[in-house]
Amino acid sequence: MIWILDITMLFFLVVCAIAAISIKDLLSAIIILSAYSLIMAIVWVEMHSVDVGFTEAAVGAGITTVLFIATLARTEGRSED
Amino acid sequence: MKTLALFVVVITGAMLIYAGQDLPAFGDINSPSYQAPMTQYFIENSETESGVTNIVTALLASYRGYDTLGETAVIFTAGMAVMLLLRRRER
Amino acid sequence: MSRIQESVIIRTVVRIMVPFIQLFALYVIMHGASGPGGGFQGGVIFGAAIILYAMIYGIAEGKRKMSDALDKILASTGLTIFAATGLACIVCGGMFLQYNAVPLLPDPALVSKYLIDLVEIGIGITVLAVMISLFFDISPPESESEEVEE
Amino acid sequence: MSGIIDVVYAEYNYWIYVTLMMIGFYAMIAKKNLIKKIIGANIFQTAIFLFYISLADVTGGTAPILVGGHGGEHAEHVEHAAEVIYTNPVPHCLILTAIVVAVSTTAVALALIIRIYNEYGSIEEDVILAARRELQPEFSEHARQKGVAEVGEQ
Amino acid sequence: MTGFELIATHLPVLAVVVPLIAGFLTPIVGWIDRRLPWYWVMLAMFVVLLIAGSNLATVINSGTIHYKLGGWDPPFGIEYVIDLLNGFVCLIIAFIGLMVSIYSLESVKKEVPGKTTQFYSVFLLLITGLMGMTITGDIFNFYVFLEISSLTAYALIAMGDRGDGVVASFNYLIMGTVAASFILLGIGYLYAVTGTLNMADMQSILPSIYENRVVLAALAFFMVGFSIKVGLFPLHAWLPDAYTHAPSTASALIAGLMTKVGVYAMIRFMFGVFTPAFVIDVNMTEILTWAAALAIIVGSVLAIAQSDIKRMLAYSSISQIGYILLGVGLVNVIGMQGGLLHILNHSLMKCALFLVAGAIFYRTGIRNLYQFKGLGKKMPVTTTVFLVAALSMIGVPGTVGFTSKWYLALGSIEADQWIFVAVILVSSLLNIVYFWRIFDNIWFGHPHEIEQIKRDEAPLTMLIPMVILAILCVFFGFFSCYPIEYIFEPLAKALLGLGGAP
Repeated sequence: MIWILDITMLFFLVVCAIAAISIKDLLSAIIILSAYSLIMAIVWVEMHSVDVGFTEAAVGAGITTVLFIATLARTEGRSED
Repeated sequence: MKTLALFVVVITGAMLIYAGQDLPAFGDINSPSYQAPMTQYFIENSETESGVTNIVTALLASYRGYDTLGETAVIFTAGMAVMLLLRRRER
Repeated sequence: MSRIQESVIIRTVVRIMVPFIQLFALYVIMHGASGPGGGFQGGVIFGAAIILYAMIYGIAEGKRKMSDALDKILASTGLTIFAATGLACIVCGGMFLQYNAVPLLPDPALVSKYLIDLVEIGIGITVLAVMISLFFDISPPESESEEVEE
Repeated sequence: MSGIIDVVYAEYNYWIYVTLMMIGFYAMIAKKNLIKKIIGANIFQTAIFLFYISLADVTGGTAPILVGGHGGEHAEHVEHAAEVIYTNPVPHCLILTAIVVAVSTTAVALALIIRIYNEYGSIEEDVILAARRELQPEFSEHARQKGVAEVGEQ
Repeated sequence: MTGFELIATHLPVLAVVVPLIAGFLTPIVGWIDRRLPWYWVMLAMFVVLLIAGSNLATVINSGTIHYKLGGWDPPFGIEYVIDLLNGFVCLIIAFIGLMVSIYSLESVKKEVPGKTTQFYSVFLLLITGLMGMTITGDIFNFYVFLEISSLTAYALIAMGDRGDGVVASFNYLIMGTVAASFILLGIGYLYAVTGTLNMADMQSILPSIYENRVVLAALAFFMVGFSIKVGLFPLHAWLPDAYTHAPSTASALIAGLMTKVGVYAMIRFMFGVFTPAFVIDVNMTEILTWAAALAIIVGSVLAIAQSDIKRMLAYSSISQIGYILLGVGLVNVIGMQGGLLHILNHSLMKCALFLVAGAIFYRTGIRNLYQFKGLGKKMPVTTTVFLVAALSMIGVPGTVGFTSKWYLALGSIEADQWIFVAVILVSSLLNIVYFWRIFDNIWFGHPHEIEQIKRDEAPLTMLIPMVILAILCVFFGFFSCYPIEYIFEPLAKALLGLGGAP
């Protein structure tokens, strides 16, 4: 475990999480959520959990994002808060 | 609403941190979950018993295969639920 | 039909990529026993290949490749494979999902290995079918006639 | 030095999980936008998964995939297993299942959001509430008063 | 080994696998013929009922059943454990499921037109989830099935009244996700300090580390999570809307079963994962009883204020859940018996009441209870069922409701908590108040609202299950000694650790 890398990653996770819930443009929020999932996947692989990291990269950063964006296309793209 | 939410969140967070002091340290090889008979058994026997080198796969499909059946059922349920919600009606 | 969907480069690249992604997905499913991967991840990747195709060539074209009826049948089939494996173990005198009770090969560990592969394939089929159906259901309908009523 | 880092590091990790969980939890409760709520739910669940995965990690461990070829000569591999430290595979297995559950919940939630938008033309909670109030102009209240009036007549 | 013996050994797992397989084969069955799914569901539910009955009989005759899934020994693999508690809850699930599935034919055709196949598929998956939650002896497996039942419930609720149903379902989804996440976090905490996932194993390890704060936090997370799931008073916000706006079939199923299984899970976690001594020691039971008492009063008072019959029943559900948890929280044998008997009582009568509400809605399109005038002449059988079930809820002697409230009151007296006796009495009076309004309208009101009064009874498929449920309410009122003797008394003693194998 490379602790400097790990600490940086975890810090980025918090930044991404705060950004994802506070940005008003929903498309950006979803892309940030996707980045959050990807960083999470990297953190997990770094914690020697390759299977879970793989799954999160495929599901959290892939399918979930696609579904979110498809939903946005059918609803509206801006949020009041 | 926002203040209430903040209040609930702070209380929950405080509880988590209060409880977290007693959790085993990060990466500790002597933690109860690692030293438990279950973990050791899986690491030692999974290959001889299920013929698979990836312990996680052995766990997922064999030892806890029933969980995985449930998981697949969850996926199927989600598919059915979304179909029920968004498909047009059959005529 | 957006500009991206009309781009020849993207259409060609996607057409070339999709089989490779599917091949990779099959590799991931079958490789789950000895490395990272497994039915779920492979199924998602396989589904993603078809989703990519449908995104570029349009939902209607995607549905030509993967019709609703086929989707439903595949989703049920995958789970049936899984549950049938479990029930087969019962018939052979073991507990539910006790793979090594099936007297297929002399070495119970090897039977277990092959049945785990079979189960992973079952999971993969269900997951890919459901992922595609989720995308088709959630993505915006292309024509007014397909709009959800209610 | 490394001892201090370990202590700080362990605490730091835990604080981060709690922070992430609480960010997600807060978004689920306080945000008015329905998609934001689901984003919050995703963050909350992923943070819990992170907690599980970090439980599994062992200093100096390696991924729980047995070292050395594939099946056949089992005895040899058991020996291998004794030398190498593997991380705990159990939480990995649990979280694989939980991730699937999380994506299923998200899909159902998004389908519900689409239906809500089709009905009310908005994905903001307060707009929907206002629209619901307008659609049912105190139907039940009115009917009850009417009913009470009739009981009074008898 | 003959085929019959072979099946008999595997009954515990078949109770879950049969509805699961039936559930995912339903799309194919419906693809063959649009009308088949109803018969298919009935067949599946009938088989499940037989399995559940046979399981309970085995437990009563020869003790707890252990079933090792995959043949792995308990802490390593997943284990199914059927004792009196979950054997009995399973039987209720299977029975109510069968009744609702019989009832569903006409109602689903009208309320969910054109989607019956998917509806029945989801219906069976809901039964699977509830069954799996109940039978399992493994806490993570519990979580997986909890999610199956939650997802199906969201889908079923959303099929109800156009916009309202969807919004109610979304609110439930948010609360349910919070609850499930809390439960997952609690499971993680317990796993971190014990290294096992098996309930029995965990119960044997936990006493040595009770001073660990992690254990206390895990208990708190479980209790909050389950309180949301069962709709205990301060956390009930999702419940009234969800019950009101769901299709009547789904309301009956969810009101009759979901919360009961939640209560079961609460009991199981309090007494089957943690120990009674610990739960009492950290005052969790006392908090529970006071919350339950509050729920009883507030639920009853709010029910009076409602004019929509389904919403009224939903609020009364909140108060009835309070009764069950009051009995459980008293932690004495009599109170516990009362609480457990009330699970039976509440599933029977609340299911019957929601079925009646659905039948009335099906025939007249009315849900406002001030417009029910003259209904007694129009739908005599349906309204009689309503009368019986309502009397059982009030607790009139001769119905099962009386017995359970009697035990609850005795339990409160034994615990020296006279205030709870008062709570039970006051709540019963409030029950009379809100049901009296409906009786008054149905039998004594002038039929302005329902124009031409002629007998227009609900279809036979709707009547049969309602009548059976009403008969059972009375039957158990007179013969409650048998279930008490064979199930509830040994069960209550075993749960509280007062001798006798569980």
